[in-house]
Amino acid sequence: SAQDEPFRVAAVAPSATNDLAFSQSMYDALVLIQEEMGADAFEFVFQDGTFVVDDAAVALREWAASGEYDLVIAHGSQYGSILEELAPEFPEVSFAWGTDQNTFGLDNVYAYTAASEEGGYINGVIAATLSTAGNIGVVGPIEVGDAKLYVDGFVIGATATNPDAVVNVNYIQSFGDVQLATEAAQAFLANGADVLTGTAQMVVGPIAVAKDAEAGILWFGTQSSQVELADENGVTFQVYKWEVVIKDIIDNIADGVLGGQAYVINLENGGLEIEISDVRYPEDSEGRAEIQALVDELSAGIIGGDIVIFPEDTMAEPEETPEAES
Amino acid sequence: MTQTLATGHRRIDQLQMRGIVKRFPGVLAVDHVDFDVRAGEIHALLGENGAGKSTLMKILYGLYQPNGGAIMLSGQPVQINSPQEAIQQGIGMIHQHFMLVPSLTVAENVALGMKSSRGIRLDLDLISQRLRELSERYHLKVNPELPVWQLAVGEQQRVEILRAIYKGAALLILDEPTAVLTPQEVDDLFRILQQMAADGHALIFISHKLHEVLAISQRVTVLRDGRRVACIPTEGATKRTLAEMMVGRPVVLQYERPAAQVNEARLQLEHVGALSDRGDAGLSDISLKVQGGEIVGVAGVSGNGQQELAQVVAGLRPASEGRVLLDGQDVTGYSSAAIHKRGLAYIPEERMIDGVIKDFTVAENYVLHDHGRVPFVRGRIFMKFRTISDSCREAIRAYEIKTPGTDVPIKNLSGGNIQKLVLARELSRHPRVLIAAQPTRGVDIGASEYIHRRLLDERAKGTAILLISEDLDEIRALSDRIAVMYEGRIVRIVDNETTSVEQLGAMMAGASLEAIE
Amino acid sequence: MALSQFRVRTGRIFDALPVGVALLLALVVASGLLIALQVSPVTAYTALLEGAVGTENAFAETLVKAIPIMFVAIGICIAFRGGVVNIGGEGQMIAGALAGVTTALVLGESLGGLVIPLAIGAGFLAGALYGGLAGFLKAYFDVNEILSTIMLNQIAAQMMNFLLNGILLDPAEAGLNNVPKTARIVRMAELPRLSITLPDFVADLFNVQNVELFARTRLHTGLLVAVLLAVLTYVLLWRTSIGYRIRAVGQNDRAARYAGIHVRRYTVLAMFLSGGFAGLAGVVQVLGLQYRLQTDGSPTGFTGSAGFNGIVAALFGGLNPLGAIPASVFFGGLLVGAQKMQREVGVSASLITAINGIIVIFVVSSQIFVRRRTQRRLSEAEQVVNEAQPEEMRQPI
Amino acid sequence: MIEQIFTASVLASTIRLATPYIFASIGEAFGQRSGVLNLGVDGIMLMGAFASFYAVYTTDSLVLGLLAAILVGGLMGLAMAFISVTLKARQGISGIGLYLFGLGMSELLYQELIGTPKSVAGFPRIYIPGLSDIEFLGIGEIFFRHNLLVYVAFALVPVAAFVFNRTPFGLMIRAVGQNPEAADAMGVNVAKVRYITVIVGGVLAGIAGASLSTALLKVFQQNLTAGLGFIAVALVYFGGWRPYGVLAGALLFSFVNALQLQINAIGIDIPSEFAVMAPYVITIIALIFAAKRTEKPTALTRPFERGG
Ligand SMILES: Nc1ncnc2c1ncn2[C@@H]1O[C@H](COP(=O)(O)OP(=O)(O)OP(=O)(O)O)[C@@H](O)[C@H]1O
Ligand SMILES: Nc1ncnc2c1ncn2[C@@H]1O[C@H](COP(=O)(O)OP(=O)(O)OP(=O)(O)O)[C@@H](O)[C@H]1O
Ligand SMILES: [Mg+2]
Ligand SMILES: [Mg+2]
Repeated sequence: SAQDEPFRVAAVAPSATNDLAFSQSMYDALVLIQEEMGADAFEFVFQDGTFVVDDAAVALREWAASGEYDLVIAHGSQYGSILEELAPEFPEVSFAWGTDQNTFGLDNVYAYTAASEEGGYINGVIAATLSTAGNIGVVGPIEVGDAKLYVDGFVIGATATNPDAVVNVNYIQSFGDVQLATEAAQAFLANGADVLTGTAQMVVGPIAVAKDAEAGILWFGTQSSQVELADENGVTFQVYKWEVVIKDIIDNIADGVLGGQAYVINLENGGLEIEISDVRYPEDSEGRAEIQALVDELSAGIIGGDIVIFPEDTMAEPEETPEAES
Repeated sequence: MTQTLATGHRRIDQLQMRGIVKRFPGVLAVDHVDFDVRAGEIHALLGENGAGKSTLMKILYGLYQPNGGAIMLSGQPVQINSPQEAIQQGIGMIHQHFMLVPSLTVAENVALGMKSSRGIRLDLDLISQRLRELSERYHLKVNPELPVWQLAVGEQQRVEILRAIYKGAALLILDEPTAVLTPQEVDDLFRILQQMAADGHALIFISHKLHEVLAISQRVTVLRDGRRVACIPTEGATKRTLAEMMVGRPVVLQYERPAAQVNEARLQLEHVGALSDRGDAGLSDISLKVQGGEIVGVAGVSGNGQQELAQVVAGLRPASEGRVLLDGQDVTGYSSAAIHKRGLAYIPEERMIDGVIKDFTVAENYVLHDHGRVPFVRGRIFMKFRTISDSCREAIRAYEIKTPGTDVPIKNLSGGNIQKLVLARELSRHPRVLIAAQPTRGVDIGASEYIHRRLLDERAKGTAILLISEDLDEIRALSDRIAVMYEGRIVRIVDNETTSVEQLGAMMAGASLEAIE
Repeated sequence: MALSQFRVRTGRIFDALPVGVALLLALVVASGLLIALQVSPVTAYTALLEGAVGTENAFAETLVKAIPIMFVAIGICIAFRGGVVNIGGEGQMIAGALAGVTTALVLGESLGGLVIPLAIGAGFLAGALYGGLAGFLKAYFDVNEILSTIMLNQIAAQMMNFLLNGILLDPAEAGLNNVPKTARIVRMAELPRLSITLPDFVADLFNVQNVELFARTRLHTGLLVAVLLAVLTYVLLWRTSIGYRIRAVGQNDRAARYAGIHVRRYTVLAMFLSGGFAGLAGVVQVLGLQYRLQTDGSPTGFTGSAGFNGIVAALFGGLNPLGAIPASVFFGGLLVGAQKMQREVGVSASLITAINGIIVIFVVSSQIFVRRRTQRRLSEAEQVVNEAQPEEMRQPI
Repeated sequence: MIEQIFTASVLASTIRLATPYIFASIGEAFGQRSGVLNLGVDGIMLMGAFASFYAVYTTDSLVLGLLAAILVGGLMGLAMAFISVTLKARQGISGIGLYLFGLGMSELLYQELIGTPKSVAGFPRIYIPGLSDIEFLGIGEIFFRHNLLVYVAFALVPVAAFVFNRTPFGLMIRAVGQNPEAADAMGVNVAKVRYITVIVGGVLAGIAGASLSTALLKVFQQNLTAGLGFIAVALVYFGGWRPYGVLAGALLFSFVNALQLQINAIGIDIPSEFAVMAPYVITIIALIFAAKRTEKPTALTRPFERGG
């Protein structure tokens, strides 16, 4: 596309753009970029609620075929196999998908993922520090993707901080079942937990449980900021900043590089941020200072490599090589 | 001037129906019919199956809307859009095909649609109370607490009648109320009806039994093919004149039965017992032998085990004890299919439920048993519909069945014609043993006569026939020997010739043998 | 008789007028929503139409979407005609897909082309057994099939997640804990894509040379299989003794028993076949389209609700396999077009769902007028009074 | 170990989990006993859930919240009645259509009117004085420390049973569901009865939704019910159309669910897929061995039409 033409992006995502979670994180990123670049320089269409894998295929194919889009994003690792089939058919179109690091060895496919375990680790450490009962409950969807990374990181962080801490995880096998998530959280409380965390759309349930409980239960979040919902009970939130990746991709495409690169958003590249609840810890309250210090220290440790969350053998750290494994 | 009846209803001095027309897809069921009945009168409605009797009455009761004509109650033109409105007008109806809810008890069926004396709480105990009194008074034995599905057809008929009496309408329509009653019960019913007439009720009485019509009615209206062919005072009318008006041709009412040419024993029951749907002993210690070439009639008040007996023999109800032998071979516990294959044909009592599939076409119903057998299938799988409808058309012609075609769902045929098809189907298999349960219930003279002749022909061919009927006249007319059933047992097997109606009636009522001798 | 039946049935199926009117009314109502959201109904509906049939590819996608719905719908016809309400299409699809993909993965190229029939057979069998289970529980243990099939759907979904996370997980994905999926099946196991070369005389009409329809689309030969099976199923139900028995049991089990039909066995058979067709829907999705089994953890992630839409399509088709064909295509178009509409005018997926609901309600409500018309038509043609009566089954839904 | 699993809190959780099922299933039972199968329960629940949530969120009035659910539920019930009784449409599809509409519409309204997930104070727990302190077997915790709607749900069961079995209207419902022709012939207005039961069913489904969004979860989100309404329909069959049977089904299903959550909560390691599967499997198995005392409405899904 010529210079004066706006940069056009088309994206498809599984859940709703207001899920306070996975899909919203990408939607917010695109909105933010549009604000920065201006509506005349950056346009995007966004198809949400496309959890039926095959429906995404229709959208992606149409966008690719139309030739109107500089970048087509498949936001959801379940869409990978579609791109694997589709991308070779449209070598002139640039695709991006996540969360994964697999570009299928195609040079018109970007892959992106989040090192969610980093924020998970930090949340875990703070959780273990603040938990007086030494009992923590984790509500997860299905045991995959960034959800698993976050949960694993969280458990490691918590147990590293307090080896006697009880950290129980419940994957309720659903991204959407709020009632089940709620009762799962209730069950944790009933068994003495005083700190909760979780990931995916259905965490709104557990958050409400935390707020509703007599004893002040702490909540740690991920994927996007949940301050509004969790207010008093929220402590820290790992926030995804996909714009970091998308911007870089935009530059690459401007330079004619259509893909072949795998990105990881992490604390180091600013793709992941730890937000501290300014409801629970207002600006310049000394409580905040402590937490801030802790966050900074841990972040430094992780970035500097002093803290290795997953020892090599368990899982390969994603490296930014154009040739990801396929 | 209108006055109120003993039942509190406003009396209906006169009902007039003028030029009523009712069309159904493919049929002109009622064709400009005039009909009227006065307070204190019992007006009989006669006609062959499909003549339009029920349809005319359903129009009066608000179930069907006429395509033409007018209805006047006590001189006032009325529009009856629903049974509700009919009931409000003081019209009641006993339906040919019972209008009872099987899962509800008798009392609940009566309570249905009525106000409760206790407001939002049901007053079933009171209703049961009152029902008991009524059944005492009118000798109509029913247990108000029993769910209707547990009742035999005859009992259900009694419930319908009791309910009608209970609700005591000013104008009461009785559509073939006597079809399943015993002689005694019929007498009781007639006493009730005359009582009601005397009280100023107007009564419409439909029956295929001419002697009943002659006995109870003051006037007779005869329908044929939806048209009114006569409206005459009962005085002076005879069975023959009425029959010929109905059928439109001379009919035989008495046929001679040549002496039986019996051959080997084809159906034997040895101490057979079976559970009823209620779970109690529906049959106990039944021993019976039917030889080829004879008709053994099974008489009894309905609900005394006749249905169970038929089902056990037909393999539709497991025998709890004893043996059933077909041509000397033990077939106890065989599936109905297996038994059928061995040459047993069965004309079931509840033809609409057991005998046919309402929404299947006439042709499809005709091959209910043989749909999987040559010549109706190719390669055991593919049905040859041309062959099927050909042989079905054959039967329709041979048995004079009234139907728009072989493609019509059988539910559109009138009762008599459905029964004829069932008969045709069962006889077409040249059975060695035939069980005929209530073969002419609700069937008009023409058809009954026809069916009876066919049964006698079968007998002459040497088929063993077990005739189960609550119509004593029928039993008397056809049977060589008569087995009387009471409470699941065979009271006695007697010779038709040497036994009187009184004796039979007494045995049916459970009187001990001594009492009879 | 079968002929006249056929005439009348098709007459009813393609009695399009009331349906068309209903469709229009539905769209009018829905445009209220659109306007409320400051979206021009015209643009929106144009997009809907384009998305469904606007281009060669769009129509291809409509058909692709229709294929699994069609398979399920055919099966539903058998079940409902047999008096069994099968809500278990979702679960049976999953069972079929699991068995099919496993077969394809295990066999690989070892048996050459045989892999396709074997995988499809496995898919059918798995679905049939899973559906037959519900039928068996109904016939011999009196367990209501609506309950059991709803429950079995959930169970199948969990089974799928368990297997996809475990033994069926793509080895290449091991340890990456991405959304679980199986390895890709071998090319040899893929159903061939379907393209139609216009016969010359047609081509000449539009004076074009040897155009090949659907050449670069995802349309696959599963469509042919579905249509063929629809016809065979029609024959099964209305031309064979097996179909006769299934319908007899569905209409009146007491009379069926009197006729010597093994009521229970045919109840099981109806569910068995019905499940088998749903199983086919599942395995064909894998072999023809996705080339691997994967989901987002929800059953719909894989089935796309074809298990439910199949029920609606079957009922729209008058519980007649031949009617199921146009009905399924209609639904495929609706769903695919709606997606396009979402992209074009940027409304959210939820609006689309709501509009689909409105359309379903209006179209199903129009059936009464279809029936009235058929009745009128038939009162004239006397020898087929039968179809005049509204279908009355032991358990239509 | 065992006493770790069968705790009072598990039973309390059972009661909470069962609440929406009871509302929805009893409501569905009303419709079905009169012969109308409504597969749209889930959609009605979603609309009710949103309506009451929005009312409470904007006005902070629980009364208005409840009324909103009742109104919306009733209206959707009315729609279902009109479609299936007056227009005699296939009940199965009509229900599915209603479901789709509710699913989409509730989410749409939520996006337009609220945006991102919010939570409300909602119905507070009511500690029944005295009873709630009973320590014995944890009875106090299990039964007497719930919010209002939980109590209402359980009170609803005997009421429904009374209506079905002891009132003239209940008699009409049963008759209409068993043999509409006979009921009609006895002067019962079949359509009217079915309208009433289906609307009642809608209202109760609406309240079921409210019990989720404003009493138990206190949040709203797209597809909040996650298919709960379909299980509710299944439970009607489990209960053989009898209120107490439905209650038993809801409690069994919820108990097994609470149990598997507890097992996870105390860190016993079994594949969570199987844990989640458990309630469904158990429910089927239970029905295999359960004594089948059903009140099956034989005219279920059959539109009523007079012969002529
Ligand atoms: N609901 C209906 N739809 C179509 N045709 C009908 C319907 N009811 C009755 N008919 C037809 O109308 C004609 C009159 O039927 P009707 O039941 O009134 O006869 P009937 O005199 O009562 O016969 P029977 O003595 O057997 O009761 C018959 O040809 C029957 O097939
Ligand atoms: N409701 C019933 N009333 C009377 N007899 C029954 C009834 N149910 C079953 N039977 C008897 O039990 C036998 C078995 O019932 P049925 O034929 O319906 O089962 P089936 O389909 O034959 O099952 P199977 O495959 O085990 O033979 C029947 O042949 C019949 O004789
Ligand atoms: Mg009649
Ligand atoms: Mg058998």
